[in-house]
Amino acid sequence: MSTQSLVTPYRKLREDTLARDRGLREKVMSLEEAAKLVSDGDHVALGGCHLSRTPYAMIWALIRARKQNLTVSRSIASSESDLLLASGVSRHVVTSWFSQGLIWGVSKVMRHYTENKLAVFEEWSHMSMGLRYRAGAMGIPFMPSRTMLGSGVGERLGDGLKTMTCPFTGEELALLPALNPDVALIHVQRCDAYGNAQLDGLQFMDLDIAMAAKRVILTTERIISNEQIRRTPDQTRIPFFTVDAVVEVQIGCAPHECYGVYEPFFSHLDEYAHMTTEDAVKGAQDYLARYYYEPKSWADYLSKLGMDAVLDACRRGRSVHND
Amino acid sequence: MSTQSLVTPYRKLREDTLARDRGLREKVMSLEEAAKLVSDGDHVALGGCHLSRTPYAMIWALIRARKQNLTVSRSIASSESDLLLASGVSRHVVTSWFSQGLIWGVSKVMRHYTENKLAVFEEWSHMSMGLRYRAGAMGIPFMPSRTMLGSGVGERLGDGLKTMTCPFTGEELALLPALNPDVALIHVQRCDAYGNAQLDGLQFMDLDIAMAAKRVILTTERIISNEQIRRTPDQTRIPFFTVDAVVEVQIGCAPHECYGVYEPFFSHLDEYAHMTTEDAVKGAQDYLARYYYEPKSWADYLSKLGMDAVLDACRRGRSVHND
Amino acid sequence: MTKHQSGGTTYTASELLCVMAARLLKDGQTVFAGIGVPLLAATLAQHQFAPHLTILFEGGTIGPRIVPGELPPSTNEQRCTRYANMVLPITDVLLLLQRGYVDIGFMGGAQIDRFGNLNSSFIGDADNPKTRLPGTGGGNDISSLTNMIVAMKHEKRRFVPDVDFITSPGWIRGRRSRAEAGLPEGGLWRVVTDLALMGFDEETREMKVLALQHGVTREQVQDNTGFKLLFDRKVETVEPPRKEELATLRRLDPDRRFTA
Amino acid sequence: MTKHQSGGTTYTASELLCVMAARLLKDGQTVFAGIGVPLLAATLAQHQFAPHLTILFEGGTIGPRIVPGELPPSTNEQRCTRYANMVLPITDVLLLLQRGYVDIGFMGGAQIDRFGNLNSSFIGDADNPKTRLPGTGGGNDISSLTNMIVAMKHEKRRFVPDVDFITSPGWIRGRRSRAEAGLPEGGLWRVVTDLALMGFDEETREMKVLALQHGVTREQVQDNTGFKLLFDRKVETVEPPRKEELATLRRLDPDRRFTA
Repeated sequence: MSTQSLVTPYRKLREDTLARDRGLREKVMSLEEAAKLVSDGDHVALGGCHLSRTPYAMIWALIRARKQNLTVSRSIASSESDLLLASGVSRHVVTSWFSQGLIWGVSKVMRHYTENKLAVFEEWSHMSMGLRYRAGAMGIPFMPSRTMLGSGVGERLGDGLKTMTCPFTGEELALLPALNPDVALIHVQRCDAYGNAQLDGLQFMDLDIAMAAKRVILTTERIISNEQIRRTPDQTRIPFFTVDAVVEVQIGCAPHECYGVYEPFFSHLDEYAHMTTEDAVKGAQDYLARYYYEPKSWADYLSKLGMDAVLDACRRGRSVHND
Repeated sequence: MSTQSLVTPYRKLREDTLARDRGLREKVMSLEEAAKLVSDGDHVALGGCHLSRTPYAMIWALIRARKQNLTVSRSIASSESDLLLASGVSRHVVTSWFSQGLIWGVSKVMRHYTENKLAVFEEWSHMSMGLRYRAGAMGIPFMPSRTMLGSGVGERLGDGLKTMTCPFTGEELALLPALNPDVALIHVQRCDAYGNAQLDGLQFMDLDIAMAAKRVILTTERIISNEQIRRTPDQTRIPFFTVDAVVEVQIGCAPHECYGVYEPFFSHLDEYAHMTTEDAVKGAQDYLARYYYEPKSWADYLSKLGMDAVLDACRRGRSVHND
Repeated sequence: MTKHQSGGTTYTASELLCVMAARLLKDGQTVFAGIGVPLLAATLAQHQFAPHLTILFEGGTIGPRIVPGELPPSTNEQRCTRYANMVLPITDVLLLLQRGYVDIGFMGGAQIDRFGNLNSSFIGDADNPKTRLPGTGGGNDISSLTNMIVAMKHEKRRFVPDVDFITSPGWIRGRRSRAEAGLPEGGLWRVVTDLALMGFDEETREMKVLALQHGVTREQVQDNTGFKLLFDRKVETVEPPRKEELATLRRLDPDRRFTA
Repeated sequence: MTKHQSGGTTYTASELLCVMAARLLKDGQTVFAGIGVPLLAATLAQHQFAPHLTILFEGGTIGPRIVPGELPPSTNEQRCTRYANMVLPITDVLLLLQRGYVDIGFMGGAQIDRFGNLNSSFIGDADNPKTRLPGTGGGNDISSLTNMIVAMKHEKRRFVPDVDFITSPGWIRGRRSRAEAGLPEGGLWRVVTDLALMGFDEETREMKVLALQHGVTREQVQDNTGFKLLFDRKVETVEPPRKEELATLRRLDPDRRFTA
């Protein structure tokens, strides 16, 4: 692994940030418009984790827009990263764990692309992923930590991981390079037109990712008024000036879950697993054709998942509030 | 400044933490009982900032218990630290700013004790205070940062501040030593009997302080049930296992403010400033006698502040909710 | 699916693992639990004898209550947060391990070696793997920072002299090599399998059998292990799963999602 | 209290500072403001011409609205959070400066030198000070990390050749010394006083007068400064405070808490 441009130099980071329009302004747009904010070759960080708050609608839009050569990072990668590989949008996934989910066995799509060297699965420990985003969010070039030492995971990163002796204690430390993604895709329960976002429940690494990234695209179950945000400012988790696009898209994580709104679409995920078990490539292509390239709109995509499935996922999702 | 034991060695930190009873257990006690958890010579971190959420009731109890030789740290120190010096409880305040407040001019008590070398005011930048607590909270021995370089503030810390060249970018960085206080005193709006605390509004450095400290004493406006906490776990800011004592004490920050409950007692703070203007030492002693040593209880102390003052502060305090 | 039996009670290997692992926990402890057997075992302990045991999940949950029949698909979904004391970001829940608030890390394992190193990354050579496995997740962090229990099936292909790849470090190359690698705290404490309960020699850090599952012999354990095991001076046989333990487990996982 | 006057309008030095400083801000900017004149000036700019200017406060507030007549006693109390877009921990709001989200840091000053270094720690020798001042607060962080405006009274004892102690670094010893000290970004951009508006020479980083307040001469400015000032090739005289500006200010601070 090359350290070349692994960490954005501070002057570059500051210049990039200064160049952004950080004023309080409306930035509501469509999925298709937001997709234009992602350039081929970008490092795209995905919010959420595993089956939770995956920014699926935006990923769907990027795949439909035929983006190329994206590097994708996430705390834990699931079927969305399978599809980013299978669609040719990405050939490089940076994460701590990559498979659809324990209950479906090891992802055949991930295995096909990585074992045949068609794609890179760059593995960091889970905390290291989080600390890399956090260092990026804080504007420091690395974060000291105490894991990955003595392991193959650390060793395999080569110069991507440095070590040092603490000048205060003499202890051996790992130094994790800051990660400032070009773009972050984050799905939230609600935000205003400026991008002030309030997230319920599990936050994952989203706050750090938003602060670290050079551009942020928010998809949201609902756009609320700025006055509503200002009533409970201590509930805002992502400030507007980090955000470049706001897209309102209901059930925007389907077939994954959005805390308090819907649980995962388990039957659909079973279907995906089943389709990709025999022939991972053909299965994934068939899946993409049916659910990604054919639908006219996100609503059309949801209708292919089925009204029963949507209602069931939503009924289960609300259980955290009223059980 | 000596680096000796500036940073707690990792093995010691782990041993100390392991030795704590971290199980889910009730820990409700009185101010007097909680004061026994503070030993002479301890480093005591104070939650809140300036006139906000100052753990005044607990400080009041420590002064009444005639503690000695405490080192006190806080993001911004105000009249509470004046009184810790004047009472003889502390001779060492670690903070970024120390005075009663801009509107009262420079604190005469702080000036008397520091200019006459009766006490040390150890000055760090505000962000550095926060990052020192944060490093302590994260279990790392230092945090890299980009301030205090080229300044007298940094220079005066001697070996307390180290610098290094970043192995990823070649940039010059300051390394801030982790701060793991012996005890943290934190006042919250509500918590349960186990110490799960929910804080409204400004959080200051309290979350990091709680996580960094070796013991935590929470004072709270109100103890609520654990079931109530479990209804909105995403509102919990301090987890029970960091907490060693829970003391219910209403208006527990008086004469300072508690977000959403009461604003500062401005007239009383004017009185304190007035008492300490002419003769800082005698003024502070008179103040301590009247408000610290004479009252029989916290309610008695509040009654000396006056019912009118309490009602007025509470009326103003609630304005964030209903204006 | 192997069926085990004792005194008229039938149970699966996974159920056996859950019960035995649960018994290793103590009331008042803080346990960082992975999905599957660890989650079930920790919950079983809470229901049986450790009401004040606190479970942490990697997704960012402190002290939830698992709702019987609504087991989460991983430790990162909303089902993990039911009746929790606190929900916090992933990085911060993992940092609790580094800060030292956690007593026990508790994971499953795919491949383990004589020094307790775990592999969940590559079968075969990492550059040309036979199988790319899902990777570390929080495994490397948990095993680097705290005392670990691993629960896994006892098979020769899983118990190898040296793992193909150290995903989650145990005692590395034994003796003081773990501390020398920069990991002064934690280490692999117990390995629970369907055949035995194992620890590690205090000096050499080699795997050592401490107790045998009911009806299992030393030879069986050794025959299913790819390296030479140490045996404690006093190897006991553990009590088989009790009816109440199995009943609780089956109430928690009625669909046998993790105990089949 | 000095009274200033222009065309029948009377105003205080603090009011003059607020008005002049406000005019330096631009709509859409993010301004990290201290208590007193900075807070008032930023709010004045919002009311006059910069409705989308975002104010940050050190206590942990993003984009509040200041309620006229309810000015906070510092930037750390609940009055700072009224109608805010977000409230966050102190360390995190200060880290926004380090990450680069802030356009302008805006503070008052007790003592300044020709290179724009500020002292709010010690008058006299730091080891045996004549006066121990309250210290840096966020001043050192703000001045180390972003472009700064300082608003202060213009007095000879405050404008000294070299500050007794560098609490908040400006251009340190001039030329490239700031970057060489490890501060590649930011620096002191403007000093606003009741006599003049000053910047710093691009090469030497010495203080340079850019404009004079209404009715003030070059000699007056130099006479009230403890070191030799540079003067820009084109020194202008700024327009005195307009009635609307003063009226807005007085509505914001009717008790003249910060504008007396």
